[in-house]
Amino acid sequence: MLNLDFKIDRGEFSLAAQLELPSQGVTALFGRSGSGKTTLLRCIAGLEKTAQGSLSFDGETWQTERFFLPLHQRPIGYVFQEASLFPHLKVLANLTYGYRRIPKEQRKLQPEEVIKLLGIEELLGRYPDELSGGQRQRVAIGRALLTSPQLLLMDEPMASLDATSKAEILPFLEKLRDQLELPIIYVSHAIEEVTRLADHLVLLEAGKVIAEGELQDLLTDPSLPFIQTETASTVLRAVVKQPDTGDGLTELKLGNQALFISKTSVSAGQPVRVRVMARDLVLALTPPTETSLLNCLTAWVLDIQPDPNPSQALVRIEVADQILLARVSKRSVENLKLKERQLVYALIKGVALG
Amino acid sequence: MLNLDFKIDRGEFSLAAQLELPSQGVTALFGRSGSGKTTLLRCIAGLEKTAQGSLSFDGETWQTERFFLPLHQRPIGYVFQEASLFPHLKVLANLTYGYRRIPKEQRKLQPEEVIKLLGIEELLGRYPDELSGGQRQRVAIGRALLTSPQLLLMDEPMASLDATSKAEILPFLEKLRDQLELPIIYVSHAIEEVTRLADHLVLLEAGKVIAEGELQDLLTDPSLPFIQTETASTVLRAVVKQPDTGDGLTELKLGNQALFISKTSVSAGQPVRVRVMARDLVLALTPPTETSLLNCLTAWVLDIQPDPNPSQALVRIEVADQILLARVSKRSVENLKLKERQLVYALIKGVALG
Amino acid sequence: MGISEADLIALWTTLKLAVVSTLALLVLCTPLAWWLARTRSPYKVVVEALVALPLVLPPTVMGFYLLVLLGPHGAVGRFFEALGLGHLAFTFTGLVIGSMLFSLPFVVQPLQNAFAIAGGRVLEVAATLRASPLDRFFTLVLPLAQRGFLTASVLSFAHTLGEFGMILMIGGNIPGRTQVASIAIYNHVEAMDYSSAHGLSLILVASSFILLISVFTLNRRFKVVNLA
Amino acid sequence: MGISEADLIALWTTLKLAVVSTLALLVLCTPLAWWLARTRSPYKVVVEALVALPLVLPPTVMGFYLLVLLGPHGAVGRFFEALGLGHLAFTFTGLVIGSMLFSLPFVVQPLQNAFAIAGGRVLEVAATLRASPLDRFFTLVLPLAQRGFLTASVLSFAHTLGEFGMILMIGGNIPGRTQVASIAIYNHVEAMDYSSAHGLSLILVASSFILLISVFTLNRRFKVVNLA
Amino acid sequence: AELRIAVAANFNGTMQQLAPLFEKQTGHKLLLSSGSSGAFYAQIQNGAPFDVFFSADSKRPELLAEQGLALAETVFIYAQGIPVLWSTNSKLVDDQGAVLKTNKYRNLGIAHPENAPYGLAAQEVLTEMGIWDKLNADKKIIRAQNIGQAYSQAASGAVELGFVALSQIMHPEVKGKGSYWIPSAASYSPILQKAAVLETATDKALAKDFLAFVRSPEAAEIIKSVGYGLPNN
Ligand SMILES: Nc1ncnc2c1ncn2[C@@H]1O[C@H](COP(=O)(O)OP(=O)(O)OP(=O)(O)O)[C@@H](O)[C@H]1O
Ligand SMILES: Nc1ncnc2c1ncn2[C@@H]1O[C@H](COP(=O)(O)OP(=O)(O)OP(=O)(O)O)[C@@H](O)[C@H]1O
Ligand code: MOO
Ligand SMILES: [Mg+2]
Ligand SMILES: [Mg+2]
Repeated sequence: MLNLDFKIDRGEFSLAAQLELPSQGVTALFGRSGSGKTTLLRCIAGLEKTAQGSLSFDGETWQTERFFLPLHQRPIGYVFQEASLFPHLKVLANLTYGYRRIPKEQRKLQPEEVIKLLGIEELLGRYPDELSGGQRQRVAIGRALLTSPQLLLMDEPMASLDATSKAEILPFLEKLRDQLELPIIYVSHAIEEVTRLADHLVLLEAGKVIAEGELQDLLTDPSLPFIQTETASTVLRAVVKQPDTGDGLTELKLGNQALFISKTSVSAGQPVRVRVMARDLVLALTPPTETSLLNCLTAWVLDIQPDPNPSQALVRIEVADQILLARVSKRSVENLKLKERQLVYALIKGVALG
Repeated sequence: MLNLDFKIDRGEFSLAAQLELPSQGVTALFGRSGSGKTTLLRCIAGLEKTAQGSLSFDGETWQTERFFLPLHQRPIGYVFQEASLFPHLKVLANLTYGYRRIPKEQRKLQPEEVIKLLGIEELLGRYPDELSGGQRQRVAIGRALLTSPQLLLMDEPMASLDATSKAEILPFLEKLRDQLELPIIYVSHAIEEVTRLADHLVLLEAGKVIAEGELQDLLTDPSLPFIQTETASTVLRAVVKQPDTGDGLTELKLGNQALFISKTSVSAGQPVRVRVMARDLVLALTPPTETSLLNCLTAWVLDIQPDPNPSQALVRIEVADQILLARVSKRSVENLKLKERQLVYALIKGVALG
Repeated sequence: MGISEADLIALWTTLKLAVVSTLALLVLCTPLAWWLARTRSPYKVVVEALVALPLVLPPTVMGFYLLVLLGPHGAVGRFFEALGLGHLAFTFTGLVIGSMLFSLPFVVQPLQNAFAIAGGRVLEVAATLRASPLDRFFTLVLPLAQRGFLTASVLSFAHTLGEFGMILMIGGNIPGRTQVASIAIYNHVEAMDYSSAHGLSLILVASSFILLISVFTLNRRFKVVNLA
Repeated sequence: MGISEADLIALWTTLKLAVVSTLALLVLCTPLAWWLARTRSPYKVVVEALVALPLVLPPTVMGFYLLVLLGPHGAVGRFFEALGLGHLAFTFTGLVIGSMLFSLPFVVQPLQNAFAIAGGRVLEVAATLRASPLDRFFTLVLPLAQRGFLTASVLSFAHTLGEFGMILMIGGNIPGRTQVASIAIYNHVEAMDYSSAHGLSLILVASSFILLISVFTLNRRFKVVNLA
Repeated sequence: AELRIAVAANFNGTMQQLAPLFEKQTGHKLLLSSGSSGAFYAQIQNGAPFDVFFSADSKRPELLAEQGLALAETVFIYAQGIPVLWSTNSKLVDDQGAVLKTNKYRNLGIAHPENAPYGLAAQEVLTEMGIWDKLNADKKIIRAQNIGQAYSQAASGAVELGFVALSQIMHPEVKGKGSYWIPSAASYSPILQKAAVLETATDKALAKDFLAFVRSPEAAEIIKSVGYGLPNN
């Protein structure tokens, strides 16, 4: 459990955050530019000298009115919004700076694996000013990971990374989260990253926490802005039924319905999360035939929410006690005469999950 | 027309690019981290002192073996990968630094409108080190725009911006592109930004141009990596038939078929581009009924490409002489017995276009 | 005994000398320091070493060599005589030249360090914003190198105030022309007029102290720019 | 006439003095400069001004005041006598103290400037990487402030080589103990033994030149870090 | 007119007493520059704008005359320096100088023998007493650049015993303080301070007038009263 209560007053901007965050899984800090995400993360690390407040992590007190655990004694890893490499050290020395400073028995990650994962083998002998933007950021991520932290703070670590690099690093972070049970606090405005990684979400606006809770709940909460965005989506919890059905598909169990995804490397019985974007859902009154739509779930309409786009509507439906969002055109709502409590078929392209 | 031919040798990395880029619309430089995007952009600006080669823009020579037009005389605007604001100047002075250096009659943009658009009214009196990451980047964008450049070079200008800020700035860039006929060279690894903005695409890999051409052609080229990514998509050119059909939808004409999108503020007869993600396409052998799928286009299967995901396949289909990609599961390919030259119905959720 | 009129004149000459040579040094050393901060020439180290050299000779000895150079038999002195300006030994101009030579490293080195840092990316940005090299220099390099200029000015100014051996040698201690406060104090000490010596020292130290405090206080009011 | 054995001893004493006082200054001024670079105390400007003050008095006069202070009647002298160490006038230790006082600003100011820049973000990063404040200082601040240290060392070293008036006064020109090269050269000039003066000057200048070139060349081999 | 005079530092105080008298008598103005004789010598060789040179020794004016930079016929002894052994401690120096042979002092200050005549005289006195080599071996000798500095060091008390000029301890501020001993004139070569009109003098007649004034009984009286000797020449 991470208990924090911070106040900062900078005149035009003031931050006030009181939070109890789970000390496992990924907590995403989400909010617009200037909403105070970086500031809050810095408070947790102990970097904001002017912050008033208190902080404890897993029962250990890090900060109170009178006490302040020095930064370098906090078992954190921090990836800064700007890479901020040490300009006078080569990449390898940058990577191992923190690694060399922790006791051998605490080193859960080794330089070799991190270097390989980040694809920076060829850069080890270079100075930071001889790197591209994305290369610098990968080194900064590696540097923080190599301190084998007990709490990882990441401030938009992927912002300057291409899709391929992201796709390589994200699973690694998931692995850290799950296998090392490393809690991560993750600042991002890429909702895909958030929905993929985060379990818990904190929504900031102008220095205030306007919502906080389970990712699933917040994503589908009609009073929050998430459902209003183009990327509105939900996360479903399911269990693996058959890892490989022969043609590369994996069969999941959602309540008593089947769901096919293409995810591999899972084992039977394993709980998984699948992300469904609101716009990837098709609603039908009768189960269609002869289409490439693999998944057809039975669902009930919960309610119909307005959409920022006047031609659209957001239909909240319930499948196996979980909420899904479907963005459909108003014309379709009319055509299908959708209304609350009605039975519908939710058609999801298998490939849209992941 | 922007003619360039550059060579740089840095030992481990060398760049060789010979390109003829259109001097209108947006050209995206795309490639993995470290592929040389920033380097190429710096060559065009005249920032790479070691670059051998030549450059001319709209018939004006900027660089040859013997000649080098000094940077400050090139009518460019450059948004750097890192915001790089002047640390000793407040935001307003940063914004107007370039503005004050161009003749009055060349000032096509005014500080007020740019400030308003970027939402930085409240920051004008601050120093750069009192800004958040995204705020700094917005100021950097404004600063470059305010030189009213004839060529805008942008190096991942949106990387640290949240979706809302992006959604505000992108239409403005589109307006600049179209109304001021300002050519833009845009580095990005966010494919959505590229597909939305770019007309022309240059694909870099390890310092070499591996493909170059119209966005549409490259996105669907089976020999290029685009179709292999999760976000594989195509761009369709269509013409507006009826801007508002009454319920907020716009009817487009694609060849002789109709396509409904929710885009507003277009006028009849206007050519528009719609982006269709491969995974948003559903293929059917018979037109479905009673679903929320508004668009059903008649199409022919061109060929079936392998997908990086073994459970999936990429089906290239042709609609009104344009190519569309559909990502479907192999199981569906089998179920539907898809093969080349076959007639299919391409179902697109209206909301997936934009 | 207090402060005589001659002492006041010496103070005034000192002030003039310190101001003139510091300003002249700042102007002349700025391009030199800029060059040193940017160049990759192999001669850079030679120039860097040369700049520091005037320091290693005792001021009087340096003064002696300068005297020979600037005097009627020296190359520089003959050159100026040929111009009809007279040789430079025992003139205020000669003093300025001597002081400048002697404070050269105190100006070049801090400026060079400041320039080495105040360059880089922001200059590139400014170039893309239509700023010519000179424009960039004045609007970016100078303000960003501000602390370097402050240090250079303070060191050069203070050093000139106290400089003595060289000034005595090439100046000749001529009242009202080349007699400066440091020499006047020295003379008082030699003449065992300790009260005058103390008095003049006090004036020099106190006024320098006030001046330095003002300069440093003023400097605090500027934005502290941390480039790291 | 060439170089006598006494001259060589004087050269050796000079070298020792310059090295010892430069090293001592670097050690002592590092915390002071660090404090000055970081503090927001209102006394900062006072300390800054005080640091520069030793420069404004003529060396001989400064030397005289120091002599009084370090001698048997002075506060410092009495203190050391009470410790049974004897007063410090005319000892090598006294010389070192005098030289240090006189080169103080040349060390503090460049270091302060370097520290002002070598701080900020990278220190925060290092703290999150488990580096203690001292660790950060040695692994980041020192290497990043490298040019500041170079400048401080060069200025202090060269200035001590040439320093003269103060050394003469508090050193007493005792051959083998406090007679340094600058005084020896000066004596040769005064004694009209110009050839010895030229010879010794040449040795001093040439060896300093070689030393400086080596130092600057060595410095070039380090990574030039541009923090902007 | 204005007469520019370079005067050896040790005589500067005396000159400041003489100057107003001359100025009052003739209406001319004197511009006094004080400094070390060695520096003046080098400066005069390099075109220093002085009319008259009062050196602390005899060698330099004579050399200048030989080189044609001073008027040979004007070279004359204007004062004879008298070295004294002095201490600020009123009990230390006895009237025989016997203290020099004891171990009662830690150091002994002198002017530099090679370039200050007072220093040479001190060396001669000590050699005559047979203790020069021993004092050097013991590193007890503190060498000042010139007699002025020798005095400063002794006056500060850091130098316990010092050979200074009689003229210095006759100074009104100092007179009667401490203890001193005047060595016999036979034990050292006389310190003859010579002056000369320089070749570069703009008004040689005026310069000569001034030298004549310095020779006048009135001036001689003052010179003697401040602690110099005056041989008949
Ligand atoms: N040193 C400072 N002085 C004054 N205001 C500051 C300072 N640093 C940040 N701010 C302001 O505090 C607010 C919060 O900043 P913060 O960096 O936490 O935002 P953020 O949510 O991380 O934004 P972004 O996504 O753009 O990085 C912003 O409005 C910013 O302008
Ligand atoms: N100063 C330099 N010295 C040596 N190599 C360099 C230097 N600057 C960049 N490089 C290398 O050149 C290659 C191209 O760099 P560039 O910055 O153009 O990449 P990029 O495509 O912009 O990458 P990113 O998306 O990460 O910003 C990289 O491999 C980088 O390591
Ligand atoms: O010139 Mo001096 O006055 O004692 O040597
Ligand atoms: Mg931030
Ligand atoms: Mg780049």
